[in-house]
Amino acid sequence: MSKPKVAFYWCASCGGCEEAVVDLAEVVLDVVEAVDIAFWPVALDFKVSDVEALADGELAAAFINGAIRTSEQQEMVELLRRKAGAVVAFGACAWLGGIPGLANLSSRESILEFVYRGSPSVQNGDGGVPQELIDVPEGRMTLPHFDETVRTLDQVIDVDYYLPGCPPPCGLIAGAVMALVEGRLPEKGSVLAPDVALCAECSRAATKPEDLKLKSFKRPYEVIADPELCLLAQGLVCLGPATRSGCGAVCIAANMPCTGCMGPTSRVIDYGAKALSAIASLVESEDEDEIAVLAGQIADPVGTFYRYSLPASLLHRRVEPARVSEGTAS
Amino acid sequence: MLEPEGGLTSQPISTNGGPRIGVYVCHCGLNIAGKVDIQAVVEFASTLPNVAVARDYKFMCSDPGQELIERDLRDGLVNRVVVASCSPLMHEATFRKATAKGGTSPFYFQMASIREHVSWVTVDNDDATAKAKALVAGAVRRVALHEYLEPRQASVRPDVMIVGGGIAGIHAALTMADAGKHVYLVERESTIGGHMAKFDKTFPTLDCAACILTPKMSAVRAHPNITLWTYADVVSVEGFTGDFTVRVRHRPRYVREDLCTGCLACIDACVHKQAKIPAEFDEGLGKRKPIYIPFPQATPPVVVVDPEACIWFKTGKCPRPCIEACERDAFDFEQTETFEEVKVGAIILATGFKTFDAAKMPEYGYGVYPNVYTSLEVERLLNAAGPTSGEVVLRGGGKPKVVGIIHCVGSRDAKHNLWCSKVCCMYSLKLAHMVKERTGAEVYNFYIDMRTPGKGYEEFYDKILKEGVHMVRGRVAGVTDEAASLEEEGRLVIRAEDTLIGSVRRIPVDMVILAVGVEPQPDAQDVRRLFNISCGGEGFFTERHPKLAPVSTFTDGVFLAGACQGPKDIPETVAQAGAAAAEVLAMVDRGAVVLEASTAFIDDAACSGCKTCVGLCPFGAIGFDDERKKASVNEVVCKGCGICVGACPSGAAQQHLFTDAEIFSEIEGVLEYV
Amino acid sequence: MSAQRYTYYPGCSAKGVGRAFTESLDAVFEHLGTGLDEIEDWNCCGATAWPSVDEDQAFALSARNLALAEDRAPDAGPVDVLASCTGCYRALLKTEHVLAEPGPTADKIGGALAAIGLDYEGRARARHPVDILVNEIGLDAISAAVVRPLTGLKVACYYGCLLVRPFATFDDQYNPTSMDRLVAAVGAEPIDWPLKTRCCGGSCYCGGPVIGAMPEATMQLSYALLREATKRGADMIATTCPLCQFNLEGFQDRMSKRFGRPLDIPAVFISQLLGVAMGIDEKRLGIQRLLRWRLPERMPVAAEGGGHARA
Amino acid sequence: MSEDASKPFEPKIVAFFCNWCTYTAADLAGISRMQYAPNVRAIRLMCSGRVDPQFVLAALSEGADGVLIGGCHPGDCHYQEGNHNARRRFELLRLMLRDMGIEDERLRLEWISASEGDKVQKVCNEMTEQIRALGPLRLATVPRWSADGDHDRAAELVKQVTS
Repeated sequence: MSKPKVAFYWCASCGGCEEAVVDLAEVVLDVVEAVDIAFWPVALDFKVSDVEALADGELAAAFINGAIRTSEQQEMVELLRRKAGAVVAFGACAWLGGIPGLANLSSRESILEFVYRGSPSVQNGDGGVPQELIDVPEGRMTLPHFDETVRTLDQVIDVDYYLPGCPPPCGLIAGAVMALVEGRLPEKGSVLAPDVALCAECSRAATKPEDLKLKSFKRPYEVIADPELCLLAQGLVCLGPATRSGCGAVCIAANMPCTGCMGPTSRVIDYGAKALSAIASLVESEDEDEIAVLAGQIADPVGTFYRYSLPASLLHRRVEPARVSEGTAS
Repeated sequence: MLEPEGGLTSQPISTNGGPRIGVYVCHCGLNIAGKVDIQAVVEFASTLPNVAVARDYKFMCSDPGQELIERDLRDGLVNRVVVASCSPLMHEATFRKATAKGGTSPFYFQMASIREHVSWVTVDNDDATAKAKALVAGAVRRVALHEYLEPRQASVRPDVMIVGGGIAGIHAALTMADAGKHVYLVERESTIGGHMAKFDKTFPTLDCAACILTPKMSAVRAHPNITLWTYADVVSVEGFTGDFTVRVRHRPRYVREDLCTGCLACIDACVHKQAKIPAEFDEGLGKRKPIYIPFPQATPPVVVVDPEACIWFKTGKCPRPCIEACERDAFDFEQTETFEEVKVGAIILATGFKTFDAAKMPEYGYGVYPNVYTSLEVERLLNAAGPTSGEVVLRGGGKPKVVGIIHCVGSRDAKHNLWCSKVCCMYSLKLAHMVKERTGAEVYNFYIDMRTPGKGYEEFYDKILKEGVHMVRGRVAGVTDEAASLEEEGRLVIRAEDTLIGSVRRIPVDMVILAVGVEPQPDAQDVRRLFNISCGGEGFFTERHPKLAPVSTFTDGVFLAGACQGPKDIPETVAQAGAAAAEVLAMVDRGAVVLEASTAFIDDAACSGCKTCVGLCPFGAIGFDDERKKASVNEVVCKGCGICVGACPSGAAQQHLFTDAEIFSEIEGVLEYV
Repeated sequence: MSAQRYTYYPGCSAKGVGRAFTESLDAVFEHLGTGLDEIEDWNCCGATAWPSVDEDQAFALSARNLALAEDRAPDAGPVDVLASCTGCYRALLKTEHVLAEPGPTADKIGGALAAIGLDYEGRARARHPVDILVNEIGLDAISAAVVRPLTGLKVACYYGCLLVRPFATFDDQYNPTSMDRLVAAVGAEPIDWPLKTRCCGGSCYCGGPVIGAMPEATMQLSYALLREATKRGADMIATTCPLCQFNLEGFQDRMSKRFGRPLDIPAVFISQLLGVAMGIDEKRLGIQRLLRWRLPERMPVAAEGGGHARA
Repeated sequence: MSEDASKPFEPKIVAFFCNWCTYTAADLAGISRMQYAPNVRAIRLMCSGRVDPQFVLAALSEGADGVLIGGCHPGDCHYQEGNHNARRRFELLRLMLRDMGIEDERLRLEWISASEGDKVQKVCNEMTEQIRALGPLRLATVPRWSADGDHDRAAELVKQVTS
């Protein structure tokens, strides 16, 4: 019996997820032993045509990391969807939009403007911006379309499973792959991580007071955190209470607060809103003006609470001011 | 046009055979049907997911209306119910009962308020119909998710607390004590009796206030089922209906209540030979010593030492002949505040009222001209046990020959209090009669309207008219000592428009009586917070329903009696006190109360032990198990606010009847515009 | 002390028969380090008899004055328009209220203003100089400016019918005290009397000569005030309205005859009293225009000039 | 739920009213027959402290142009502190929404006591007019992929709860 075929692919991502696969170290050999890798652009020389040549559903699974921003990414994930029995959204970006999803705070135009013209480090003679189609003496050149909005993988294709994390912890990856190989899969749509928040596995949980109230919020660079005590109790915005466990609280072990890459539990539909609610509840004041001041100490609330999940949030992206012509109609 | 597509909750839901929802749209006569197109709402409802039956009826709250629901439930046509009618604050209990009678959980029910929130507040019929549909859609979507809940019960402690020892508190206390319940009656003054004890006569029968009140006061003191605490106040209230823990502070009177017999020998012995301190009970018209009893029939008849005035407390140097004089050795100058906690099943608030501060209307000269009095001062002047032994003697001496009584002082006045104080017309007539009787003076009453609804009241008015009391209909512009003629020289002049003869009159008088209105107690807001009830805009305590629950409050187990709820005369106050007592008796004798079902709960497996909820609970209902690292809600203590649920960062905390999913569904429903 | 200058609307009376009011206010405000700038091309305030003929026209007149005041201060933000005559003050306040309420009247008046190229934005608000003196410049600043305290002078402060009615913007409607506090601030003694806001009958004169429409009623009303002030030992009546001042001052001989009780009590503008206390030249205060002016013998003699009797 | 372009824009406002004060005040407005804009649809919660920021976002994402939260005045909360918690969340949520390009007027927190029926009327009218002036809230449409176009996470949550 032939080994199941799997594919790895990356979209709008940093490459960290690919590293995570490599980081499986010895386990990766077991994986390679167990499966046939049919497509893995970052490591193996396959072509798109190799994928196209596969029969529909021939891949046992496609592990796709990164968010979706371009037409090329969309085409590729649609192709992989057709070829794969199961699609696993691999990592925070594919599941929730991730860090690239924060681009949803800016418009497509302003991004192009800054990257190709405005950024202080750019030297771009005539201020040209990449074109999807351009005729040059050598012939016609094309680039993928750059979408208005960053989307999560499941906003583009049907997704069977999600592996959370930035990047997903090795243990979870190995567990997922082995489960796949051994055919003991959970219900479709499952997130392949414990469905309980991080405090459950945080070694500092016991040091959090039951009636914690904060008079100020601090950022990590502002304090030297006590390595034993709950970071929230030290005024640092640690999102562990809102974030799935399964990572082993490694950031907290390094004395850095959880920023939420493992995403929400299954009972939460908007990660940022819930995290915001929990943090706001800690504010120690009943005075309306003071509450506003304390709330204002949390720098960049969207970036803080939706660091990994803006495209998956209920609002998806920043609302652009209506153009005048639009504003009057409807 | 960008619009979110798809619904938050549009997947069909399957529980116990799938929800089959019955929607019942009420006409409420024309209250709803006059504005909302009932047929359109019914047709719309029948298109909503999971709706098995949609009906309308003239009055859903009537017996036949409720039977519609019960029958459909019993016939198995439906297993969940939505009634679109009035506010849930009005009839939720009614329809929950009907649902339960249909043989299922009363909580498989949701109400859409299409009267208070739609037909009564919307101008346009189409808008009203659209809004009604939206609210129905919200209710239908959410009721599909309702879970099976059993009504919870808690037992009721048999003891009762009454706060305030005026006639309302006294009557309620005696009623309940006679029924065998133990009553704690807490009064902050040193005696019970309240305002009524200050009056000489009561209208319209002119029977002596003391004659009818003091026997009841004595009965309170003597009753084995009543614990009377005077000079005491409530400092905290915890718990919930059926099981309140009330903390009471006893202020020191420096005399042991259990020893003092009320012989008053100490008062005679006091080094203060003359009574010099304005007596509060006499509205400052009489004087008292640093050791005093407010009035002879004070109950309990125990003297009080005023540390502000007592030389011992001020200087530490006094031979204290009072101690000497006391045969019972009742003095204890070392007394301090003490606190006591009692557990009771129900509380009646009978905290009464205060009168309007006449100095707020400088045009009437109170506090400027000595011969301008408030009605309460005149009550004391007229009282046989008062500072003048019932003689109407002016502050400057002498009896008045002409007296003017100004009605509505601080009442029916946009600058002060908008409401009618209800009792002033009648007591002004009573004062007119009594002043005339005692002094033979000419009496003028200046009124806006005469309000005499009540048994024997109009007849009393008629009698006073026949006695020759002058009635001038018009608002008084001012009271001045500016004399325009020889006749006015040295007297007070009341300037008023006489609207019946159409001219401005100047009437010189020797005495002005201001019929001050009835106001909430100055600390009504504090008391309200203490007992977790609400006040209306004017500051009186709010009853649960102005018609159907006039002595209940929005806080179960806390009831109202007397003028703390609004201006009332004595008969009404006593009737209301009886009603409050009856409500409490019903509750205590039933022995159990149904508790609100909407408590919070924590999904144990989902709880990460982050403790976010623990400190947020205002009632300490959330416990944390350090071993298991899990939080859990004590559902008996939980009051169902849902603060913890809103904060729980991982969605492990939820609230019965207000789960996230139910609310998301309702949001989606109300946005289903048509 | 305020460095700001104020926009001033005098109105016909405080420029005509009661010009001493404007003169003395001008002098006192200058002395306090501020000043009054008269609105150019102002017109009748529309009080007096006009409203009973056509109320909307009367509002339009006031509205034009308010709009002109706003034009003087093109920057956004409120513009205080000081109106000394209480008749004008009330007319302007009433117009403000009418224009603040959206409706046909406001539209009509807005249209009328637009026709002459003006616009009322709602920034101009009528204030009375007494309000400014007490609540902006402040009693401390006024006390500090006194060089000749009016010690021993008993003053009956007469607020008249309109200063706090129907709009009580800065003082109690039934028992106003601003003027009392002002005269106390310059060392005089305000007497307590009950007729602070009783009608002087001034309106009965309006639109006619002295023996106006209702001479009998007017005489009775004014007489009551003069009699009561005299009875209570006042040396002087202080007023804030040209009509009141004129009424109370002008007919004392006639009233003495009519009511058989001799009357002789000066009725002055409160600003004149303040000015005297500040040592401002009597001419600048328009003292010479008064029919009666007399400081009581018991008062300490002024350092320079200042004869005691001049009536 | 698409809008008819020929119709003038009518704001949709979802309100979360606490049972004890603001919902009662809305009842009082009804009893007093105070007419106000029909655009506000009230959802009754026991306490403003129950308002989860997710509710606000869900309402906006489901098509509301604004969200109103009504609770008891400070110090008057039936549950002592719920309204303070509402305030805390509201302040932070407002800052977050501001960064998301959503105007302050679209989220409003008002303390309305049981006796302030007139305030319900005033606030509902005011907010309707303010949002009418702002125009509709234009959120990005990014539905989750689904075969039937009708599938998302909240639906799943609901399913999970009821299964």
